[in-house]
Amino acid sequence: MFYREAGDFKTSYRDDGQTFPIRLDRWGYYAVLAVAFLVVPFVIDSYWANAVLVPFLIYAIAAIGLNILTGYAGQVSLGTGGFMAVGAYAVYKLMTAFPGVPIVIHIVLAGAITAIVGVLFGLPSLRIKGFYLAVATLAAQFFLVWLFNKVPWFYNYSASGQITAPERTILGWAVTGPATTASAKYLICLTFAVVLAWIARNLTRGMVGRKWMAIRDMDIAAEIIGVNPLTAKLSAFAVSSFFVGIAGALLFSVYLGAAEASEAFGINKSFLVLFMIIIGGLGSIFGSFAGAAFLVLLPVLLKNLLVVQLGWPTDLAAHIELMIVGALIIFFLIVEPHGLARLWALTKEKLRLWPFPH
Amino acid sequence: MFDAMPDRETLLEVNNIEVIYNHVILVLKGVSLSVPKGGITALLGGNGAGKTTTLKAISNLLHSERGEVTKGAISYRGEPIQNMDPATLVRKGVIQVMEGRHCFEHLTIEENLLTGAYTRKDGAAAIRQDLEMVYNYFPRLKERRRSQAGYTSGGEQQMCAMGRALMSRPETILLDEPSMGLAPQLVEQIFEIVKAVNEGEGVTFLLAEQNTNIALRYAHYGYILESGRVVMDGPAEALRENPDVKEFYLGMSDQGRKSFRDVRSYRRRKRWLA
Amino acid sequence: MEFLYASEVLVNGLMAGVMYSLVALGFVLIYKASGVFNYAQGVMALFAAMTLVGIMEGRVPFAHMINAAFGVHVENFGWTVPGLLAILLTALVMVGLAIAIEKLVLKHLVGQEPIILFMATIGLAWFLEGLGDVMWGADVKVLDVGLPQGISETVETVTNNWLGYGFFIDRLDIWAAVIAAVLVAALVGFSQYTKQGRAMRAVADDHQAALSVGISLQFIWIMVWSIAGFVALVAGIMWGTKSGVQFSLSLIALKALPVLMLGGFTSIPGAIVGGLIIGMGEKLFEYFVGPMVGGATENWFAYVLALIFLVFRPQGLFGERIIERV
Amino acid sequence: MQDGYTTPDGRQIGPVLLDLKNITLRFGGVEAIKNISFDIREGEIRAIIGPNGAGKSSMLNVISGFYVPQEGEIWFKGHRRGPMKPYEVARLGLARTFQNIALFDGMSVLDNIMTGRMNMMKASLFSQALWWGKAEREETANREQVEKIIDFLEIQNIRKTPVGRLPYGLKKRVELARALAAEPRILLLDEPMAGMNVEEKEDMCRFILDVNDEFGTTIALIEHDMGVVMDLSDRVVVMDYGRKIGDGTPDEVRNNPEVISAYLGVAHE
Amino acid sequence: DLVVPNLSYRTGPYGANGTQYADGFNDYFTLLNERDGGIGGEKVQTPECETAYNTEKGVECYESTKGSGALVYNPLSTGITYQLIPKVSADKIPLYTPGYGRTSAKNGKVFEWVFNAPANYWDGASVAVKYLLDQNGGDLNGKKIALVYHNSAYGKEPIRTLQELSKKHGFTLTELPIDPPGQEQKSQWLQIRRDKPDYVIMWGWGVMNQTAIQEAANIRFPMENFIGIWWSGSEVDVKPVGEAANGYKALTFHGVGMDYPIYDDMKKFVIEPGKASQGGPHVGSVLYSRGMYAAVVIAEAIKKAQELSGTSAITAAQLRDGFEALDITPARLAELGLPDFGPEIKMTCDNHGGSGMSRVQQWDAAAGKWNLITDFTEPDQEILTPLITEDSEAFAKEAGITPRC
Ligand SMILES: Nc1ncnc2c1ncn2[C@@H]1O[C@H](COP(=O)(O)OP(=O)(O)OP(=O)(O)O)[C@@H](O)[C@H]1O
Ligand SMILES: Nc1ncnc2c1ncn2[C@@H]1O[C@H](COP(=O)(O)OP(=O)(O)OP(=O)(O)O)[C@@H](O)[C@H]1O
Ligand SMILES: [Mg+2]
Ligand SMILES: [Mg+2]
Repeated sequence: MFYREAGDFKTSYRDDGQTFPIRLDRWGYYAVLAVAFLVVPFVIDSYWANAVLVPFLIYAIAAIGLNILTGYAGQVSLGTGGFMAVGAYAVYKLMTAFPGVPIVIHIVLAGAITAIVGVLFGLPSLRIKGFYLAVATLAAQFFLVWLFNKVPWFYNYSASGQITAPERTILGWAVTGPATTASAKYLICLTFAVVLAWIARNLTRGMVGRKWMAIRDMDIAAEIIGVNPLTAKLSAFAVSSFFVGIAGALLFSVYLGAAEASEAFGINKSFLVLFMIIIGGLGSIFGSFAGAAFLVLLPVLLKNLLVVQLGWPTDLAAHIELMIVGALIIFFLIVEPHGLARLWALTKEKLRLWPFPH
Repeated sequence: MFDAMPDRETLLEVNNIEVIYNHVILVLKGVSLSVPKGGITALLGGNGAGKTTTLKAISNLLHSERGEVTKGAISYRGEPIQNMDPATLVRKGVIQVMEGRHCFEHLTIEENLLTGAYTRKDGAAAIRQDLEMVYNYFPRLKERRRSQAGYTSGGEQQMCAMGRALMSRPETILLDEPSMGLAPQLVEQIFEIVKAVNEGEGVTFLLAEQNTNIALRYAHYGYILESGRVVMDGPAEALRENPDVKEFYLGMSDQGRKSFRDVRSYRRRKRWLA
Repeated sequence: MEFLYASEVLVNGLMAGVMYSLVALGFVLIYKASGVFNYAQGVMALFAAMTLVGIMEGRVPFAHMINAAFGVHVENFGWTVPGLLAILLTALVMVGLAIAIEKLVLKHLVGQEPIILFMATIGLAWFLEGLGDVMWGADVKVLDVGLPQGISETVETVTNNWLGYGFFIDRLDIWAAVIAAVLVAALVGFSQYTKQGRAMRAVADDHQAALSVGISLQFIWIMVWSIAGFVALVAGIMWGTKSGVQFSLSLIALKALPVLMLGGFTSIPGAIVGGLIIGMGEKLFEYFVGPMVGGATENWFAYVLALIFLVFRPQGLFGERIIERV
Repeated sequence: MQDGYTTPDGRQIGPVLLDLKNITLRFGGVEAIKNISFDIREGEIRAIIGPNGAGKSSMLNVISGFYVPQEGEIWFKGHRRGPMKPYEVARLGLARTFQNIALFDGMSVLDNIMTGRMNMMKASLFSQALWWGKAEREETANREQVEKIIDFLEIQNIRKTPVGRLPYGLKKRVELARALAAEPRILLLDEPMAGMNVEEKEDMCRFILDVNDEFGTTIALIEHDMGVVMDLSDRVVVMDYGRKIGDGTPDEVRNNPEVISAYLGVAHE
Repeated sequence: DLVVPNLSYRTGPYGANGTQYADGFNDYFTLLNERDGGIGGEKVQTPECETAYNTEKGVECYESTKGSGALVYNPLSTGITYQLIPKVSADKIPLYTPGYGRTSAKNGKVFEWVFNAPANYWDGASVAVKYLLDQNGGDLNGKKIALVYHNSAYGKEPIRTLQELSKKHGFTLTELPIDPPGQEQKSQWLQIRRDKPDYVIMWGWGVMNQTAIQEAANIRFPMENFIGIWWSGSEVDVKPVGEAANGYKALTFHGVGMDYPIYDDMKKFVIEPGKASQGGPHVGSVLYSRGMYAAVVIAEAIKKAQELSGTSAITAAQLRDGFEALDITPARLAELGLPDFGPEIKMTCDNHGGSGMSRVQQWDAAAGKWNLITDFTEPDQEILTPLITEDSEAFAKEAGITPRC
């Protein structure tokens, strides 16, 4: 019995409500954090930062955001790309309009602006449900992208409509712009990811989270026992969009450095983030990370395997990569429809019983 | 009035099966039972005892719930049926009426009934005739034949589910909690129909019931299931007289039926479950 | 005159709508039968069209892979197959695909939540996209099964005589309208009045219950996916003729979604009516309002239009009422 | 009767709490409830019985605001209740269980019951996000209340189990717990004992009686088990095809010929 | 070895176009390796990396290849170019974007590491208008021109220039955006049918080109009056339309077809030995030629850098010097086996964009080939220079760059 829950007693309800009620989990978590903050920044190079870790962290934030809306509150959204665009353009406008204000504040504000937009587009959810809602959120996706493309004010009237992030620093360290080091990029994303994950965890274990889940599991019953669907759904849209907006802001300012609405925040982005939460596990914050890691890493791994190791032509490799990713998605769904998070939980459940099968 | 019919041929045989859900939750821990042809066999037991699971194991509906039979054998007319898909089983004459009705919400009552005849190949006329038969048994359904099943009341849905099963001209019906949520008159009526169908059409029944009282009145033989094990079985007559069954399943004590108002002053505890 | 221009736009909008409907129909079928929102429908259309071209031109499937692996040079078998026969063969391939999908994917996902199935179809879309490219190459293919294209002179002359202004209508669009009408009539008849159609709707409502009455999910799904594959082939032919067979063909799914939403996911006639409304609405909006706001409004306007309808009828125009009871 | 009455076993029943006047409810062409009036008194156990499809559940849905009747008035504590959303009704102190269990399958038993207390928890989103101050205090305080209910209903051992996995009987119990957690003035129970065996029914009866007794909660219940209805309830309304065909004490109802023919079948014991 | 990564795309919505370009790019370096043993004795490697025209994959490709001593990048995507501009200036690697990317990168004072000779989008817009001026005896007053464009950063590039030009020459400009991918263009073409513009200019890519040409044919818009930018002028755009595309025109900044001496060597050293990229199905096509041309310019810049630095194993920084000293004269082109293939390219520290010359080609459907119908034409620098200065200075200010040279 490697993994023990027995003997880990709680003496107060407060302890019992902790994020990691089991001591073993808690220590594991602290260890991961310590490595992430204290070791990785010193060993990271720009490939790992730019191709793997920074996108992973940013997508994890977006995935948590979408998971709050879809996984916790049950409102399927395909508008994530559009909301990320709101975050990106908001941070761009703020950065260029108020160069003196710290970038972190801009990023948080960008999240807040996205939250407002999210609430607006969340209004139809009061009437429209299920896949109808999912498709309806595409209206947000297409409209927002169109808007950022069409109104020159958003891109400061630049000739091509591209936005480019100027250099901004935190405590003298560049975190946006060309001079940013790999570890600075990584650290700012990591900090946001950790803080936001913690906030998401708090929200989902408390009363708002319960209201969201109640709406998700059975909206009519929830309303009858006292959940106001208006505030529950809209708060989910607001919080979710806040997260997604921050992810969009980071994606543009820290990761890409330049962006164009229809290219960087197209419908594919919406699908990508949705994949992440489904592969990772709906209604699970750990799952959001797992899903993001899976979908960021998998193509990189496959590419390295097929092109670099096996030396296949890139086009063939790219087509086969599509096939493999598609097949793997299906495979994972068959093995465990509830995602990597559930797979992990089942493994723990088995470990607890180990070596006995039942 | 009924005897246990031990001399009848055994139609369905469940031999020491184990069922596991989700690879970890062990629900049935070795259940064996046999269902004689033309009889009504009752499967009794408390909540979560495993009645539904047993029925689903027989009709092979476990897969879609991520459950599987890991041990033991099930045979119908001596032929193993574990790996048969439900459709084949229906064609062989075994049909299940699921717990919680499961009508097709968006189909009308009549369409629901017609789907019951899906596996039949004996022509539209025969099917129409059976439709009339079902409407005879359940006149209420005839009134509501054009309504979408999703909008009918619980009792109507239960009738619809029963009727749908009858439409397949089955040999054996696995009936899961037919009385749940039905008005007393209807419960009585449904069991009368079970009896009528059993006697009139010779259909064999295996029914899972919570309402021990009525089940034992209509069944010939009974199995009592607790926590995934058969704890007692015997002819219905005998079970009804058994003091334990009387106390725990029929709610009677030596002084006859107790008032539910008095429950606060006593508490039953099952002996065999300690 | 302005009125005539506007009516021309309107008529062309209706025609464009029919083209969207052809894609939407496939979605509806599968949704009706399995409650699955088949995201792969667009890619299926692409795959079908690619296969059709491949067969017609006698291309060697997987040629690129074979060449890369064995260092040989195979491209063509050197024969060509006439259009009708090729369509038949492609339909068979689509049936094969349906069987494979059922055996390898759907069967293992019985009883899962809709969103999981939806995801699976996205995985399928990726897979098929890759497979299509590997099998037939990623180049732009010209598809010509003999459908006419270009302005219909008859319509132009007739309207010119009547109204003094010759309307533009694409002959391909006229064909699309006729084909769509036939398809819809056939599909409605099938799902409403046949035993298999009823079974298909039963499966959509409740997988378990359908199993319990002896409906073979396998069979129903293979049947429905085959029909949907055929509908995809039709859509692929129309769109492929219009703008070549290439990756972008799969993206027409995105144009079909607002149509679906407006018509109702479960209604076959809804797919047509939805298509007409969307096509007409987006074209008129682009024509009248587009120039004022900078144009390219069609994509989002289609969705917004559908959204407006949905607010009043959350299940779409013809969708089944969502049963809400406790 | 304006000020209540005393039951045979000596409980004091108070004034009218909820008064339904001439309720009519139609679905399209179907009249599910036809001009029905009855009242529920403070502290009373009121049963609603009737054949399937009589409109009992619909009546409960009208009371909890989910269905809006086309005609009729609802008076609560002497005030006429205007059109209200279901969640506003819940805030007045009505809690209920459902005929087809409506638990939140993806959540644990504990979380399900905690949702019952949502109207007592008012911490802001911000405070909840940081899990600090009011949010944390409230959570702990309410958790204690919920634990009392868990003890009361004897479901300690399944606290952390996701409800989806529970057997039917326990689900019903959890649903009751969720309703109780709201500390309602009126508790509406839709077939709380369907699908239970005798022992479980006895447990359920015990809970209902205890709630009624200890917290003075008014209870309205729909039930098909006549034994339970006759033993437990103070007054019974009988419905048939949307009409009211009887209203009175269990004894009165039991001997009402119309009720017998429409519902009971044979005179019950 | 010299490493010139090939960030290509052979999948996704523009895969059909990207494939041909990448083949041409690869084949020229293969030719150099096979025939000359590389450049200055150093073999050239072109590790390929699939971007699918997706910016994030582009970044990944950039990061994964830059460590291996990459000398220059040519991603064939305006979106990826914008991503890479800040990155290459931090990593000090040249970015070569012939005919695409950021127009104002022509200003080498601000964009130290970016080169876009021989021509950029604004040059293209100007040359197109110049051509129309020529057609109309130097007067476009009162004419109507419609711009049909890909609704993206790429498609929007020429708008400013065309607006300036319309002011100068007195034509009216209608802008008709088309959302990518662009298979549905009914309303735009009905609008054209109603407004009857004299000319239509197109800025398209991928399926949009071909659909537009088809729709133009459908409404019987005269093909001679329909001119595409160079990205709207390849075989894949016209062939699917068939006969009806006959007469369609497009800009180009290089020659097409296989009537150049270089193809003798190409056949001998690359195609016949089976070394052609993908087996050489696209040799000689427009996009193939363009990919090859990009490779030619890069190879010449490498050669120049080797000369300047006196070493054959040059660094990326030295290559930049090579670009800035590059001068591909007509004589040199002829020497390379590509007589009159492209305009003269002369770059300096402040001019990273060359002369901006391009020419017009016309599709002959019956013969199935493009014919060059004008000479290289100079764009209207009078209009363009201030625009470029303005845009690049705005960028310099935003990004805090102090202009050099
Ligand atoms: N899909 C499932 N996954 C996990 N556990 C399950 C599943 N279905 C049933 N169980 C468990 O199996 C046990 C037996 O359930 P079953 O439904 O067979 O009982 P039952 O005797 O029919 O009870 P009831 O009278 O309440 O219907 C229960 O403890 C239940 O929690
Ligand atoms: N939302 C609805 N739409 C249409 N008809 C409805 C709706 N809800 C209920 N009905 C109809 O109203 C009638 C009364 O239904 P209700 O559920 O209230 O019956 P009930 O008395 O609770 O029966 P049971 O004991 O079977 O639960 C039924 O005929 C039902 O079909
Ligand atoms: Mg059961
Ligand atoms: Mg009811």
